[in-house]
Amino acid sequence: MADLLVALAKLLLFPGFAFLFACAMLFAWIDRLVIARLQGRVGPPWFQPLADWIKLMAKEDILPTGTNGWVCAALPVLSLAAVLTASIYIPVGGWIAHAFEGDLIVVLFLLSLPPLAYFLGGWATGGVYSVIGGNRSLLQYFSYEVPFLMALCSPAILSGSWSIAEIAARQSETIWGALVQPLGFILALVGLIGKLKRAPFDIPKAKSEIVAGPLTEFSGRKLALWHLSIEVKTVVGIFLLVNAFLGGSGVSGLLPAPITFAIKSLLVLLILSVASVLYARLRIDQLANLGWRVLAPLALLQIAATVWIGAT
Amino acid sequence: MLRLRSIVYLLPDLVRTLFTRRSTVRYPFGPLELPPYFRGRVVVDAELCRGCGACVRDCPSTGLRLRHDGHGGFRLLHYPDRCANCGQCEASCRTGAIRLVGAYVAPTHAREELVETLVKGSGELKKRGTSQAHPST
Amino acid sequence: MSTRITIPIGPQHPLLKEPLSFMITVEGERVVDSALRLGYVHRGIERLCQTKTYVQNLHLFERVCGICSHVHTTAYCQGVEALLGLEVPLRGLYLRTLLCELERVHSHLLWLGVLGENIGFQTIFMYAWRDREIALDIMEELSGGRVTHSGNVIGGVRIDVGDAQFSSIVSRLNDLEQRVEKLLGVIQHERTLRVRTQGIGYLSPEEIRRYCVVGPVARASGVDVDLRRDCKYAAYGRLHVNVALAHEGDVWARTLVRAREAIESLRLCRQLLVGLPEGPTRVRAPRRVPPGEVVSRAEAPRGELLYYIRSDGSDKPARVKIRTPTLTSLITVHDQLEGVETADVSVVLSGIDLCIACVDR
Amino acid sequence: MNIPRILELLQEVLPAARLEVQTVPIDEHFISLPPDNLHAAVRALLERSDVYHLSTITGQDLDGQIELLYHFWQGGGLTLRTGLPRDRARIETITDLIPGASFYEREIAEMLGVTFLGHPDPQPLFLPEDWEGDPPLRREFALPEEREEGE
Repeated sequence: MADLLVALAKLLLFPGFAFLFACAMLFAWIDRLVIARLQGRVGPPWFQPLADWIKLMAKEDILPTGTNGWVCAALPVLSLAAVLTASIYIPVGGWIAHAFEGDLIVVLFLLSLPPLAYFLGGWATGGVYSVIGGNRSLLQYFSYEVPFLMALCSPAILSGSWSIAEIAARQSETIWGALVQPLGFILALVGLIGKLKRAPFDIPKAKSEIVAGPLTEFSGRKLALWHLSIEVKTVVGIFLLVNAFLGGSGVSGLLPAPITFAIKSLLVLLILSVASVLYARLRIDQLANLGWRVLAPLALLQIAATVWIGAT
Repeated sequence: MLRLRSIVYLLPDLVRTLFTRRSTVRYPFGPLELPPYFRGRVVVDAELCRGCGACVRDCPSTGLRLRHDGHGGFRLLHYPDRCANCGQCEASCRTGAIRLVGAYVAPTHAREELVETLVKGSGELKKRGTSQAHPST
Repeated sequence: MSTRITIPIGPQHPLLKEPLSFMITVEGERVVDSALRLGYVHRGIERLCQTKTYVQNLHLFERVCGICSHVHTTAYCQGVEALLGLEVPLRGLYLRTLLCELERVHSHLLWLGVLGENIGFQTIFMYAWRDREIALDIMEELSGGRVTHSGNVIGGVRIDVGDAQFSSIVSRLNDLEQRVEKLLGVIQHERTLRVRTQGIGYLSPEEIRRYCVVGPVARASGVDVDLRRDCKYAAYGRLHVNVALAHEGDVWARTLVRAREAIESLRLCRQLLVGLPEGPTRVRAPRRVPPGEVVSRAEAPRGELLYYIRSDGSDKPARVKIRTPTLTSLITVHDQLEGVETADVSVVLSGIDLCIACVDR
Repeated sequence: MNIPRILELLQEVLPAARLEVQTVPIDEHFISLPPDNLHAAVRALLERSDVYHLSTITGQDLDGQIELLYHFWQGGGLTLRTGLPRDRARIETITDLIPGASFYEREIAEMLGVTFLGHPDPQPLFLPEDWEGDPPLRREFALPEEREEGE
């Protein structure tokens, strides 16, 4: 009975839904505020993401005729469920909910589900913009996923373990992965931006070209769930990077583990925010070029270097 | 080097912007500055208005009307919803009675507020106006 | 993939700030055909103006366009003044030109912002519109309105620059010039912006001539036309205008031309303020206009603006024809769109600086 | 713009017509032509002079005729004026010479009911497809009454 309660608490409160929801809202606000300040604007008040979300939840839910309502409702839930499940295996602030050898692979697999749901969401609603956005999101998926995976392989190879908690612990004892493998860190960041469909890789939802991409026809609660799943994915992705490259919650004793972890996460978020105001949106073929001609060879090089370092 | 700079070209500007004054305000919670010559609400100096109708004649958006009561008295009506705030009435007025002042016209739900009586002139005023030799409408 | 999809762009679309309809047929990501439909903001101004007096029409024509409002009244006043045979005082001409140039700065910066927004470059959008505020503030201070200035009257202008304003305006113009220089630097050097705009929407000088395109779009293809220099209306005869030219003919070149033009306009503004002659700003104009016809041209921010005015001797015009510059560039869109990626449609459309209210009238 | 030279050129191309130049303010020169000769005149301008820029075509409904004004510009204004009968308003298109005239001709076609013979795409441009009634710039077209204020 007590086990069940603990499991439920883990799932619903920490590090599960409630915590991630709060983090998602906080990160969304910080992101918007930083972008606003960099562009010389005042920016939104702290409750704006929450208010937006509640507003969306309260809105009327409309779907085009001829679409399957169940599929359209299931897809955002699937997307959200995948990222929430992934979050269980990611240590947060020194707290490890679950860990086993190979959970990095599971997390990466779970994180690659939302793009598929996103693509299917475009096809399920069937508008012109949605379908084009769906196709683009799939093309983009192929461009960033390979470099992203390869970039995340190198810390695992270096620390000799495929468990995220283990990698983080090893790094905090020795040296951060980002310092040994700066190239891998940058590649992982670029991959993460592509994964999160943030500017400058917001190609599948490019407003001025295809309105809102696959989400064009969604509204109300379903759209709110989509937004939430994307925002939670941002949080999970950042946590993953902090663990894999920045030594997780750090050496115990210096600073309390949650604070170290929070600072590192905000640092990664800041990098993402700055990147999104620094560039114009690329075209899909330009992104594919970048992914396959630049990022993938660099990632290979990175792995080769890691293996070589490990061998010597 | 230039190639590398072109990848993060905007970064120095972004950092500079971070430490300069914000260019937006928290409207409607913050103050909004209006310049001294802002063409806003239409006001009329009742002392000066002679009811000649030059403003009504030149108004491009039929935002002004002159109503005569048949005994020399008149009312100058203004329709804020039609007004384009162009300032032509101010330019056309020969006595300098009309001015556009720096104030917004607030939106309204009330139908009555869509008509504004700017001036209610009596017959005497009208006579004084004609004696000074002008209206031509 | 060879299935063809028709993507509607407009009448309502995030890309378009005003309604207009493009039906774009794509094969995969490549555009193969496009069809244009106008008239969603057609207000019948050419007919409406026949029922209003010359004075009232001043404000009607100011509202043809929401961006280049002043140059419309400039072309109109110029025509009516020519019909009346009025000689506008020099100070009035200078101030009229000053507003024209400030308006050009504001229009080009607005356009740069729209381009930034359309290629997903939010920061350029924010910076350009932040800096444009300076030009708008100056115009608002001078005339009382941000975009509809009501600055022109038949026979001169209604605005004036006092000694107190003079130095403040000049210092703000200098500040603005530095900011526009900075934006020009971004256009010239920023990688992603160049990648997105270079080689897109190419028009050769021959195409420009065949389609009779005017303004910055023509100048970006190396066709050297600028009515400010060639026609010498208003006070331009007393100024030296350096015409910004580029030869690449793509959207990037248009961006460059417009940014350079904005800098040149700021230079002209300072020149106008420093050389502002003393004297009255306007002369009184009669209400009735003698019969006759006149063709009045002016260089709007988007190119040659033409007003044909015919008077039958009454206080209302018998016919006013307005040809706005955007109409000329819209003709070329079909050619420019052929073979571009779907993602570049927004770039091509922003490249010609759409002003649909102008086009529809 | 060398107006005497252009007049000479047009007179040479159109020996049957009697051409005159009428100069109006702001450096604009009007030359009247019969409608049948317009195409030939534009061709001559394009091929044998340096004029290439057609600013616009103005159409207007005057007493007894629809008047078309072809405004050219080359360092100065040149306008070719031609009149069409109101009940049979037809003229040959010049889009084969100047593709840029396409939109101007379409606008005049719908606004004044002029038929441009040989226009490649004679669809409405501004007016809705289901527009009924007279062309809006014709005199027959009645403007709706200006709304009176409801007090």
